Amino acid sequence: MIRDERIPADELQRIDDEIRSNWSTGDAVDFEEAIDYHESLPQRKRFADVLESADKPLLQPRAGVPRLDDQIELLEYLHGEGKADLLPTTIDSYTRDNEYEKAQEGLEKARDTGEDTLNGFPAVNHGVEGCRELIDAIDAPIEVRHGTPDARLLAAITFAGGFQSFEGGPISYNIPYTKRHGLEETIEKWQFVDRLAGAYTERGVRINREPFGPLTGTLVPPSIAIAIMLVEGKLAATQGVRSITLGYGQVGNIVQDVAALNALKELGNEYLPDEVVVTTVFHEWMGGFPPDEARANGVISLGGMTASIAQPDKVITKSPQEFQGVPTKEANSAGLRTTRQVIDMAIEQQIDIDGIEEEQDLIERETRCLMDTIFEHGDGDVVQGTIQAFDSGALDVPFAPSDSAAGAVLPARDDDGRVRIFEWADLEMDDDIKEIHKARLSQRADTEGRDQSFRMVADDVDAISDGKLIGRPQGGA
Amino acid sequence: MIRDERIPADELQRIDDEIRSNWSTGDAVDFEEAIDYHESLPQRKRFADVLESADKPLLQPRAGVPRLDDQIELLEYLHGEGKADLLPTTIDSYTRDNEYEKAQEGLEKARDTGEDTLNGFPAVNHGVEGCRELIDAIDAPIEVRHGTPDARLLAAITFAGGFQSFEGGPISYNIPYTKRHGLEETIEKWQFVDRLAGAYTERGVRINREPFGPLTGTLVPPSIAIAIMLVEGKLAATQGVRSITLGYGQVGNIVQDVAALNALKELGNEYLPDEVVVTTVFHEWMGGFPPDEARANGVISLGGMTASIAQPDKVITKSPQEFQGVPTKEANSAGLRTTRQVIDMAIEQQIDIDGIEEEQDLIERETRCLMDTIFEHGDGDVVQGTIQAFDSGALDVPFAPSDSAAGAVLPARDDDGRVRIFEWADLEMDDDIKEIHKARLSQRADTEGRDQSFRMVADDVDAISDGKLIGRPQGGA
Amino acid sequence: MSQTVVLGVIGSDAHVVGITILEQAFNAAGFDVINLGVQTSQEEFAEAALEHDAAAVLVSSLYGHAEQDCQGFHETLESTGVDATTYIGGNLTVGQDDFEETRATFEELGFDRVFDSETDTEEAVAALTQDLRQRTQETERATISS
Amino acid sequence: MSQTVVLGVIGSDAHVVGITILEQAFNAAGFDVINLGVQTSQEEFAEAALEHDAAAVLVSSLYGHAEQDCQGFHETLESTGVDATTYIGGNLTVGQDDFEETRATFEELGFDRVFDSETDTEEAVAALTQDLRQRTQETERATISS
Repeated sequence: MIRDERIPADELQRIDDEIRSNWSTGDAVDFEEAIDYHESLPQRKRFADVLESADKPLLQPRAGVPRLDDQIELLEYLHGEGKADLLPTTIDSYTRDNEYEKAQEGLEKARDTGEDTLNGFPAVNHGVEGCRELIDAIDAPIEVRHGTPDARLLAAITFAGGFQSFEGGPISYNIPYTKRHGLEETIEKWQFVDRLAGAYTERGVRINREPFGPLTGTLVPPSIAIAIMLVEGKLAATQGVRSITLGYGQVGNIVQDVAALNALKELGNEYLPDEVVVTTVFHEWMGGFPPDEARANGVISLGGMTASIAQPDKVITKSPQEFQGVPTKEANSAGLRTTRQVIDMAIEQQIDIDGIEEEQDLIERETRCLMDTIFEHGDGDVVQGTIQAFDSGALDVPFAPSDSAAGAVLPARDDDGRVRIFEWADLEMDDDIKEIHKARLSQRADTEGRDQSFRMVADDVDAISDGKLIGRPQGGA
Repeated sequence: MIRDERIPADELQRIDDEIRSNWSTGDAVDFEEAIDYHESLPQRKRFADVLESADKPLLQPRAGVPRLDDQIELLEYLHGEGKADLLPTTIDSYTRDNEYEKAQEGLEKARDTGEDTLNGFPAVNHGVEGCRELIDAIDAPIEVRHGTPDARLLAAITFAGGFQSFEGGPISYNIPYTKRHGLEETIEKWQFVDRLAGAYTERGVRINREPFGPLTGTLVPPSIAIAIMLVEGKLAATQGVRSITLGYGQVGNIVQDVAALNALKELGNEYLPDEVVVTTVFHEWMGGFPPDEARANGVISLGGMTASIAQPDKVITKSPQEFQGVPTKEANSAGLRTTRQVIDMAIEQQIDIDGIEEEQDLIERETRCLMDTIFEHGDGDVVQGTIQAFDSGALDVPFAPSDSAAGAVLPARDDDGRVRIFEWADLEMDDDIKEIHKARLSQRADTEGRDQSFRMVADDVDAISDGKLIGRPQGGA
Repeated sequence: MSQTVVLGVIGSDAHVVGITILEQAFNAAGFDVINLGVQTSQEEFAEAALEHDAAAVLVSSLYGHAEQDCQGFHETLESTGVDATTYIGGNLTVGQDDFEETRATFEELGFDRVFDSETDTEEAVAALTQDLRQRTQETERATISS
Repeated sequence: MSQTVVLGVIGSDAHVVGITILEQAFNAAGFDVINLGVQTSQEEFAEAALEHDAAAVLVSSLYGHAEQDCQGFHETLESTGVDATTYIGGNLTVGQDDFEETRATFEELGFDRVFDSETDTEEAVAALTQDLRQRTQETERATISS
């Protein structure tokens, strides 16, 4: 039975050998040689150090194209013109599905035709050498961002290739991304990824790990997101990871977002072992964007404003072209600079908003309920607890496509635009907290003169792309 | 000696006859017939009614082109695509200088070549009939915006032409705009404009008047701006104006901007007669913009955020192309929609920031000092008081080009980014208030490790266009 | 006649929000809803429709590859023995194509109605209510006249 | 030699911020500053420079019409009997022209130095300090060698 225990050295070695044989580029991975390479990197390319020593929020976009030279050019542009502090390399969908053969075909077609036949950078196919060319070319730290349930080979190659930060986790890259991967399966695979990061860490190369906070990106109640961050942070810490960036996706209500980021930081430090350096990342709005760049800039700016108050360690920016999919590099840079301008204008201002502490207290109480039920489900083991709690529905994520989560809990905004829970299903929560949510949603129903129903949920899902925060009835209050 | 007294009916008639003979289109003005025209306008084109009955901030851009058909097309675009609630017609520079002959040449050239040879709409040359074609074509209220020291003929023609709102005033369209026009001269001329608006008002056509709040647009301390708004509001009220919109230009510190808008509303209602309906307008940042549309969108969004908290009755929007001068209609619309998105997402949120009341109290105390000195300078007469107070320097505006103001007072931001007064010169102010400013600026000097000096002023003037709120030393804190 | 509706996202698409809302809407309107979730194959649709004697099969697709995923969909239903009203909705093609073209393409494939992603759930519920009523009437007429 | 500097905005330009800051900067650097303000004519510059025996005349222009406003400026100074170092700075042309072209244009007109609107006041002060020192030295050398 899988438990929250460190993978033994021999087992690590066995799995490493096995997964490296999955694709030809796996052969080139040599741990000792990789340590040497990492040690040769200058301070300014060391992800954990740069992130942890920053005195204001660092900005990072999303970006990935199939060809190495194009990826270098893209990242140079985002660094130079967009003034990104931290850079990403977003991996293509085939690699996320471990379909390296198809990724190879796409990469070769991209090389032949010059067209982007893949929606990201196939790092496994580029191999250790290709990754290092990228690391060498770019004068800033770079993170691997993907969405891969089984990211073991990707981790082995990109770590050896010089990347020092790796997004994802067994829940956050499973529940929102795929239907049929079991949680037990993804936990086992991510234990290896974390153990590998831990092995580098023990040799002085601190690989930063970043659980994916926004989850389904759709009105996720903060406490659910935070609980999952704490679980993934604990799992990573068990495997020896010492630099962990917990994530949170903007819901659009400033008080709730600031409170959530505060709670994330607070609980992260409380629940994770002392030897872990906990940082936080704030994702600008991950839900639907307005089909209009001007309005999208408003959404992005609200994110910048929130970041200037909460001051997370990192902000993942959006672009004004979010609605239409992958942005041009110019639009990607524009999103960075709009965010930067708002943060730089607002961050030196003392902006203390009433009610943040109260909301933070509520979020922390909710998160503790969820963490308690996880520990109880697993008799103290967080791995078993997570699996069982998802199984019973005591832990759940709204709008989860995965068969591993009930996906029965439904959120809706209250009259102030804060995300509350409308349908609890089997989610574990103290009754007095449920009463608070109910009262807040009831207040909204009164304002709108309608009953609480799934229509609020539906209206809220589309509200920001329609230009509002709260999905009020048409022609209503 | 000019005083704050209502222009008698016969004098109004005499001046009206005189100024209407200044240009051929003056003949077509017929007051009684104009009243009929205004009465024929539907509710949705009545500026004062639309503005005063709104339940959230209305948005209005700036826009003016020489040809009538182009102006109609432009305003239709801003109304349709930009979703502007209120529309502007910005007047060209020749008309502002009463050079109707030159404006005529420009207009004819524009008609011949299709090029915009004037920087605005020459309403005097278009005459009553041209104005009415515009009013008839556009399905929203339209305001005349200009910058004209002697706007008497412009008012006579545009009022008769169906416009129901008129920006400007004897101080706000003098001190920031021209060098040599005396205050006595502009006050006399604006008494006519206000009296004419008052005459319409008495017949049930409430012409809205809007003193220009941003003044020099460059770090104007809120109390100075508010005092001048109160003076101009009082002068207009004396002449019979009953719908007055007091203005304020964003300084970029949210607490100070919200406090200033609150104070403006509060003091407006206190200082102006009960029969006047006082509304407020917030101008998005009027200082230098970043030479980058993405960053400019950040500046605009901060304005939208501030407006969503302070909830003024109207917001004058900026465009992302502000840096390069007159924006395209698309950019103008984009500024409107970005502002709208931010306001609509934030306005339903309860955002109570600490310190707003304290700052508002300070602004109100400062404003009362200035109003007291104005009344004292004029032995109770606000016209004489204003002239003498500017003369003595007891009332002053920073960066004023006019010979009528000392322009000796200099502002600088404090450590929180609020605009304080660094050089008082002869500005009248209680010593304890001066001490507060001094202490706040001293705190900034400490943070930056440098002395208080004009360099802070210079650095602050450029700060927002350089991407920050406060002009800190390069490489400094 | 059965008022059971089978819902799902076809192909390898993982967009779950739309069908979650649809499930709630059809539930609220009194239908029995079988929600197959995301990444549902043609066979899974057909089997579920057969098993539950579904009156309608509602296919959602938001990732732009619907045309490819739906090739042979109606043949699969038929060969499984399913005769249900079929709808499809979502972002059915990549890019900003003309929706009337898209509608024609999917009607050609056999769908009774085609919706874009801006469609309100109410509209889909109303359409299905009407279509099923009409179908019932037609069936009744057919029965009478036969 | 006099260290008086005459400052002003030429033509019908009403941009006052730049010269207000310049006035403060030159004052702080120990110069005597005569600030003529905005909308200053060529003749007003010349008369003030003559009256105060100015070592330098600093012209500011931010509305793009500087070339037109400065035609004959140096002839005006000369005919008034002014022999001063002359600088011009600001947004001198409309649009995003090449600044080196702009510089050449205004040097052609007779200005000793030409600055764009991004120039720090410190730079202008430093330049003038250096130019005046050099000029003093040249004058002294000229006196000695004559």
